[in-house]
Amino acid sequence: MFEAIAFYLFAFLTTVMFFIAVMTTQALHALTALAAGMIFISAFFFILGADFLGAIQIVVYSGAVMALYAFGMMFFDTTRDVKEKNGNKYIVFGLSILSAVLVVVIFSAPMVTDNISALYPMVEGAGNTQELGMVLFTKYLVPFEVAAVMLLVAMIAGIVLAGKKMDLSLTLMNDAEIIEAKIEKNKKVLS
Amino acid sequence: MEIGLNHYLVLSTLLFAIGLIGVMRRKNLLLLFFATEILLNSVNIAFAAISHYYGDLTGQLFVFFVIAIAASEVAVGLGLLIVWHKRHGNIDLDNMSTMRG
Amino acid sequence: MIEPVNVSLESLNLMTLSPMLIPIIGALLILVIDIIKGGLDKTLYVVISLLFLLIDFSVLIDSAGIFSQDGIMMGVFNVMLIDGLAILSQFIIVVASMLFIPLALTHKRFHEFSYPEFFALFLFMISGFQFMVATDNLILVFVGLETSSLALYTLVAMHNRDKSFEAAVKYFTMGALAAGFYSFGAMVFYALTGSVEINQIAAVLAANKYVDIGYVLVGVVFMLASFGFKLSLVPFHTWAPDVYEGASASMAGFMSIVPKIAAFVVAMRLFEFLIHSGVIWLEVVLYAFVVITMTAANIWALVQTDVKRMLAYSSVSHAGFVMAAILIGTTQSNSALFLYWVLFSFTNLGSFSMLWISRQKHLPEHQRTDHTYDKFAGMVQTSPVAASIMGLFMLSLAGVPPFALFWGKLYMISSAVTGGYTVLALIMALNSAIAGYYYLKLIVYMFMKEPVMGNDGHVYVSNATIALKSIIGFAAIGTIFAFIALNPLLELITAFVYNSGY
Amino acid sequence: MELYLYLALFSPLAGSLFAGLFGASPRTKIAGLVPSLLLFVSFVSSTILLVYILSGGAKVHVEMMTWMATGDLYIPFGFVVDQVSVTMMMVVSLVSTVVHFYSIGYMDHDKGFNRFFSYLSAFVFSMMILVMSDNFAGLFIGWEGVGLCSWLLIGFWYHKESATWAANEAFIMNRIADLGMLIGIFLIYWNTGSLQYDQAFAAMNGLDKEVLTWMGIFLFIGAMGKSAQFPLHTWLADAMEGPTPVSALIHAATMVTAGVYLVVRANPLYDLIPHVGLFIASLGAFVALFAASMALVNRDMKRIIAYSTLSQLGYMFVAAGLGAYWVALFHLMAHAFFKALLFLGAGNVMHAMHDELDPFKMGGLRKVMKGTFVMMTLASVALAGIYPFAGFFSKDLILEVGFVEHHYIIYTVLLFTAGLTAFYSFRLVALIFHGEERYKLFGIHPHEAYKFMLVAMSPLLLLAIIAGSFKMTYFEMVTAVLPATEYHVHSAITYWIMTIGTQLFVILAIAFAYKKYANNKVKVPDGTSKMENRLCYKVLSNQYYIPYIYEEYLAKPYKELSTLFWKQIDMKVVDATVDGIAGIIYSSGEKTRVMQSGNLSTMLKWMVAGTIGLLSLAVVFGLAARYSGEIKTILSGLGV
Amino acid sequence: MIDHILSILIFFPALAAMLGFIIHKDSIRAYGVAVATIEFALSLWLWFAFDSNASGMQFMEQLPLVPAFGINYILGVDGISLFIIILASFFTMIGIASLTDTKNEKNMIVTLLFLQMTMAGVFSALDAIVFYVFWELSLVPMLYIIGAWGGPLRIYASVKFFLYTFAGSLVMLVGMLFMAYLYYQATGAWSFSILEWYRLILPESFQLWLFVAFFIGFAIKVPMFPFHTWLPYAHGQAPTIGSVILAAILLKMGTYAFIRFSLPMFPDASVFFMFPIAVLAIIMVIYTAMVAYAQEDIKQVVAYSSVSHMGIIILGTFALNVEGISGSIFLMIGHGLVSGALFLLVGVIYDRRHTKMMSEFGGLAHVMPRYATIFGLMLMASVGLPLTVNFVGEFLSLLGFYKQSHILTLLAGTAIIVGAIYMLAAYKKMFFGTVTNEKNANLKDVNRRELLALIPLSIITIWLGIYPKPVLDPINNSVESIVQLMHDKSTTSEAKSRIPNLVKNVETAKTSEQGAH
Repeated sequence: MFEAIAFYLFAFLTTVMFFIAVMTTQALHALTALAAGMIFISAFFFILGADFLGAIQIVVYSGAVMALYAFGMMFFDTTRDVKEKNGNKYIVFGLSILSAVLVVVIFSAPMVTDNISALYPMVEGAGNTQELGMVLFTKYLVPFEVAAVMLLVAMIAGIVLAGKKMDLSLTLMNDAEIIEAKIEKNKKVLS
Repeated sequence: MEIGLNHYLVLSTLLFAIGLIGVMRRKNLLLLFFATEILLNSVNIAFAAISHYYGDLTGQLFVFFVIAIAASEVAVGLGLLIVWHKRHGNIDLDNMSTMRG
Repeated sequence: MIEPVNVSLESLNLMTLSPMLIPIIGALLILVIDIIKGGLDKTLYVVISLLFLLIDFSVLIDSAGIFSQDGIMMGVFNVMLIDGLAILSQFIIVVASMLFIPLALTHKRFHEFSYPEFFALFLFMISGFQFMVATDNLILVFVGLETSSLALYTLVAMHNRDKSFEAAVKYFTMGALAAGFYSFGAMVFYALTGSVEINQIAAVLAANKYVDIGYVLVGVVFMLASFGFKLSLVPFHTWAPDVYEGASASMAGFMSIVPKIAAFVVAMRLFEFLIHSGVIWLEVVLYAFVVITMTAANIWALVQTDVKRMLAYSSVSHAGFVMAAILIGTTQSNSALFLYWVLFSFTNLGSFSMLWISRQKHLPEHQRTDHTYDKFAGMVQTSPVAASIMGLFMLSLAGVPPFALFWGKLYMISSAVTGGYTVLALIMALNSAIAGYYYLKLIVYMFMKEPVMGNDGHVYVSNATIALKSIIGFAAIGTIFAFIALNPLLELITAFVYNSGY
Repeated sequence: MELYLYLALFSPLAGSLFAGLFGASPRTKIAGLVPSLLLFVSFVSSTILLVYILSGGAKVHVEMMTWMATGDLYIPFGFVVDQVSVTMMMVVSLVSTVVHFYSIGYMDHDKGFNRFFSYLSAFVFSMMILVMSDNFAGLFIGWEGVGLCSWLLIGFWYHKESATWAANEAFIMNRIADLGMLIGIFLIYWNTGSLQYDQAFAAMNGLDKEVLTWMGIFLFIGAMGKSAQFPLHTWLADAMEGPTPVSALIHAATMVTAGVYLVVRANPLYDLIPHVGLFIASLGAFVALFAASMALVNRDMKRIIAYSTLSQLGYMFVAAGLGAYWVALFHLMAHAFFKALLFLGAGNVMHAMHDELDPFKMGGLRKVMKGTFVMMTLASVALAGIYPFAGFFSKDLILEVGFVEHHYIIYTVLLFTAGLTAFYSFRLVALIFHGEERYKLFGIHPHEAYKFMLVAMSPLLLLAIIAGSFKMTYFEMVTAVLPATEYHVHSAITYWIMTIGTQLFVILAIAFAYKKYANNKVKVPDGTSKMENRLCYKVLSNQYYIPYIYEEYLAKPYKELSTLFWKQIDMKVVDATVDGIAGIIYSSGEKTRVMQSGNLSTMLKWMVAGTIGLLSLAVVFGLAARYSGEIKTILSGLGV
Repeated sequence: MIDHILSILIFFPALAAMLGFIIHKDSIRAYGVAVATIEFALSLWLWFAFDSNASGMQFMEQLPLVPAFGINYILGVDGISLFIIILASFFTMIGIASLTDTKNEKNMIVTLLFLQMTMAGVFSALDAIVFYVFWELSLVPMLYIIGAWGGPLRIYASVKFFLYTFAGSLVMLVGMLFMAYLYYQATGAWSFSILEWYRLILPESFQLWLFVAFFIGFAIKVPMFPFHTWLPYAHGQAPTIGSVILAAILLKMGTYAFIRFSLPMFPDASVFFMFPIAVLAIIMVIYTAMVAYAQEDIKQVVAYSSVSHMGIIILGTFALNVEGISGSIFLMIGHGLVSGALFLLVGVIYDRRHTKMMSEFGGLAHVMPRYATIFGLMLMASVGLPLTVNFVGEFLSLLGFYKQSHILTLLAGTAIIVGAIYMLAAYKKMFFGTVTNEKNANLKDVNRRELLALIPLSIITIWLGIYPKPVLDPINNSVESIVQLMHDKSTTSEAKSRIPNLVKNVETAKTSEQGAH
């Protein structure tokens, strides 16, 4: 019963929050609603016994991602009202309603769950984090490492795009200008 | 009233639909990225739920990786946005149609 | 309590990881070199990348040898899957990359090549693709996909022009949406079968006799949408022309080949068992996809005024053509996919390289985009060899025998006929005819029109260096003499595909 | 004998090639002389062959080489000299030799002198092939060859629009007939398995009547064209645009008789199908009258003679159609002589009158052109069939044939035509040579032709007079290969009544012609006289309006239809369809490319829309699959 | 060397073309003539070494190309292809020799040599894919020739030419692949060898579909009504040399392919489609002849006349008996010579006046008598006068088809009438009458270079008209084997009766002879 109440409560909250996030014209509201929605989602994780994920959800999303977005918003100065022209609302609403209807049709039917054997069953008595770690570092070692590479890629990409001088075009500048730009950069480092 | 897997699935898809609406609706790129986050998050709920109901950890692992992916995407996406903003002073995608046809 | 895990090193079969690790090591090395001493010339990085790709290539040969002896290998807790498809596609990926990397050695200076990170990201991307194709675990596919995609977005953007950023943002945003679709699709399959491994999914679905056909289809829809984006199937193709136009020509050529073969392999793994399970819906939908993608992209390509954009649409069309292989789903068609793609790589890389060597930094007044048709008018008079080679690539793309792509088309259409899809074969054939028009248009401009005033022909090779020329020469020779290598290639591909059970 | 055969056949070719060598060079006598002499060689060879055949020699048959051989078809270049072909060879080589020599004078001042002889000799060569061939294909070679030469020679003065027009008309009309001939040949080949005369005719005995009828009809269609039978007759009169020697040789003596020759050649076939023969005879009789009627009022000297030729060809077909092949051939021969003579005489007159053709503008020419006058008069007498000239023996014989075979209508028509023939022939003679010297009004100073031209004509004159006396020799000769039916009226009285009656009728007609046209009152008609405004005069002088009908209802519609086909159908339907398909493809590209608006939001919407679309399909399909049982029951309940 | 003469014939010009890039542009013509002459001499040698009495393939070469997929490089000639190969090299030779001054002469000659390669390839290929390769490849040089040296509409014309034929041949390719698949089903091995395919007896339903697929490819190439509209444009816009080769050789590919593929592979379907195709052929003959009559441009007249004559070739082919097929092959050669010559002749006047409108001319016979003579000769050959090469072909074709249908042959036979009408009318407009246009008054007659091409053509035109035996004999032998093959392979009784059985004929002939004794 408690589970049901919690589910419906959080379901309602997340839905509303996300709805606000996509519908509001206030960027700040959107950001806040999104952050709230993320936190509410972590509640589901806790309900479902995925404690580790819940923690990560809060840390990564609400902590890192939202902080990044907040930074971005300040950078882009989108705290004001967001002016968005929506040419054809009918398409958007039509497609949304259609998708909603489809979803309901699909998942209101029960799913057959025969022949399913848990590959990595939850082990009694072990904490969720421990279980997860066990699987992560055996079976999913490779994806884990690849994910590390991916994060490295993302980092490099971020640095290259935002940090290095992408506003200068080395393609179009001539050699003299490039040398000058380098000297200037060195000066900054020295000062 | 027992909360079954289907409840979670319906919730997840509803949230996914909201995300889709956002994707279609948003003209501000930053807010559009919010919508893509919603998409990934909604799926995460479903994965966790399935994982829970099947007693299988794979779903949770998927969520784990999805979170990592989402984080990376944010990094790259914001990087792109910053460069664009430096050059054009806006992040409105309606201004972004020099190529067409 | 959790038992401690005891795993012997042999059982991990780490050998399976080596092809992917090599580019990563290379990338890291490049980063380290840059940290130790910055400001080194791009040639160094080009050669390092090339060397690592060469090592990668030789390791691949090694695993190919092992595969042809021992068959399919699983490794590292059965996450890695080295079968014929994986090896073949990695060959294509690595070889195409090896052809791509020297394109950085342009005559002119371009922004992106000034950054060592460019090469590092490139190598990371290669390993991402390699991971993608060498597994049947949807998680690893996802992670590999994202690794490579994120790197790719950055590489596109690094060309550092307004259009490249626009292209990167478009690509990125749509990619994010596609990632959402992918995860949703994976979720549905997971919900259905409790597994994220394709062979497991197939086994469970088969055991259930596809009773949940509706749910399977939902999963398939989202997967189709996601791979449709990656493979640029209509209507998920909309990024392709813009991104190709925005990216540098060399990058566009690369994008038309490598990411797609990776996506094709995953699509093949994922859809093939569904096709064979007799899901009519999937057949119908794929059929429609194939026909619409081929035809619509062709029709749009007809009306383009920029060669690069035309080639973008054309590669969309080619993707649709190749998608037919997955629809047909016989060993022959799957072999045809690889054969086609190998031949396509040569030709398409060649033609995009031709665009690349004619890249101007400053556009003249009358020219709106980089590679308008007008720019090529009368090319044969000023630089006949370049024009002939470009014409050659166009003919090959059009499927005029005996140039490379003709053999691909031949085998693909044959597989359609053999698979019982005669009408599809006819549609494919007629689409090739429509496609003939826009390839011909460039030939017409090059060979039959008078050059624009003041064009002394220098522009066509303004960017050429020995390295670029040799790449183009290599592609041209490959295009002309494809028929010599065809038999061994076909035998190899068929054996690999057949032994992988496709 | 083979040597003479080859000599007779190929010396004209040699002459033609020789003259052809000078084709582009200025006029030179040698280009005329050599071919003429070579033709003389041919003539001598023919004579030797004739003597050989006459003296009871077996027919000469050579097979020079294979022409076409494929499948079961085998066509050699084979030549046969038998009684029939040797007759034709004689006629051809003789008349052509005469005409050649004559032409040296006639074409003296023409720029195309060399060319002329080249064409003329080529014609003779073709004609020789035609008559000597031992198979239908070879015949067809000659058939088309003479057609070509006729085209070249009619259009010899190619700067004249009318000449080239007439040449083309002649060629095309002949082609229409040639198609019939070709079909006839096909029929013969597929039914008898051979095109050799002897084999084909031998095989015909066992064939179905219907097939034979068709063969006969199609071959005769071929003959109709070459011999200008109705309705393919218009070209002959127009062909008079050519130089007069050409008219004499081709359009009087030789080529136009090829049709008769064909029917005679194919006598074994036509013997088997008498009903077709009757049709041929009827048509011949009709043409005889029809042509004669047009000759009555015509005001063009050469055309009058041409119509008379046409009329005489009708006679020949009557004979041939009624099975009297030897009679037909005999008349052919006799006719060749006097008609060629007549034409050459007309040529002299033309020369004298500076190419004036209207006899009304002449008159009284007998004073300045004695030789020509005598020759033309005698030729006309022969044509009219007065005893003892050649025409009497041959033409009266045809009348007898008609009578004996109980075709009295044909007989009557022919008899009447004989009178008309006499009338128009002497109308012409009277107008040209008698009466007032009307030419003076036009300031013409006529003069007699060169002497040697008259000498050259003299053999023809001689033959026109005496040819009739060879009748029995001839009969004995040709009946070796042709049916030897003698045509005798049963009772002698009837015979004499008929003969004398005919003679009287003819003489009366001549007298009438002289009376009407040999006086000094004849004026150059100016379109005002009462006679000229009569309907029947108009009909006749306009050749029954047939050329007009052809022009208006065949030629023009054909041209219009052609233009319609080109401009409306080919360009606007067939080609436009192809371009239309391409255009639709292209324009659909133009129209739908807006889908690629370049706006990211649109792109995302397309992606979502695609997914949703697929999803709805999936749901429909999934539901249908899940409830397939129920759906089936519902559908069966609905009776589907 | 004689064993590989076909390969040499194919690749020698290609190699020479490659090397041609090195030659200085002043000497390129001499080089081109030399190469083409060697090529022609080689083809003559081929004829010399050819055994006229053998009916099968000779000078066979076989090399595995893609054995895994049954594609092999197989070459061979029989009587059917031999003479078209010779004709091709002959036309390349005289085409290059008589080439008038063109810009980019070097490119032109190199292109022509490449074209020669593809032509030799098409007619000697015995593997469907090799055939297809050369078939398609031949489009490229022609595209370039039309597009680069053509008239004002050259680009439209060349693209139309290319795409139209390209589309058609792709359908044909599907047919080939299907055929290979059927072969694979029947024997378990892939093969594209034509001779192997000959052995395959297909059920009629398959034959029909395959026939249609092949037909579309061939019909567009021929071109048959209603697929012919690319041809007038191509001819109208192409430079002289392009039209000559197009008319003389490239069009023959279609009709040749009918005989090489459609007839022996699908005998039942051939019989089934005989009448519809004959009707199309007759429409081609009459309709295009009428369209030709309406033309104002002399080159278009010749172009449409080409189509009209191709109709007779098709008709002869679908006579399905030895006479007709031999005739149609012979007519291919004849039509090649004659229409090639006519296009050369049109080129002569075009070079002088830079117009092809007949209304611009008139009375040319006065100023250019030699030209008029040769034109007249070719005109007569074109209208099928006996003792010219065309007559033999037309006669045999019509004769052959007469066996199948009387009435259709009668209709088709009107070719000789309508052909004469437009040709004579055109000749009259151009050559007869007086010189009305001042510009024509001082035109030079044909010069030596032009005669170099025209005289041999005239001689051959007449020589083959008089003595076709050396050509007809080898053709006949090969055709007989094909007809026999068709008879043996045919399954329906209709086809059995329509296609003569030559073996039986021989026997009955023997028995009848014995009976006669």
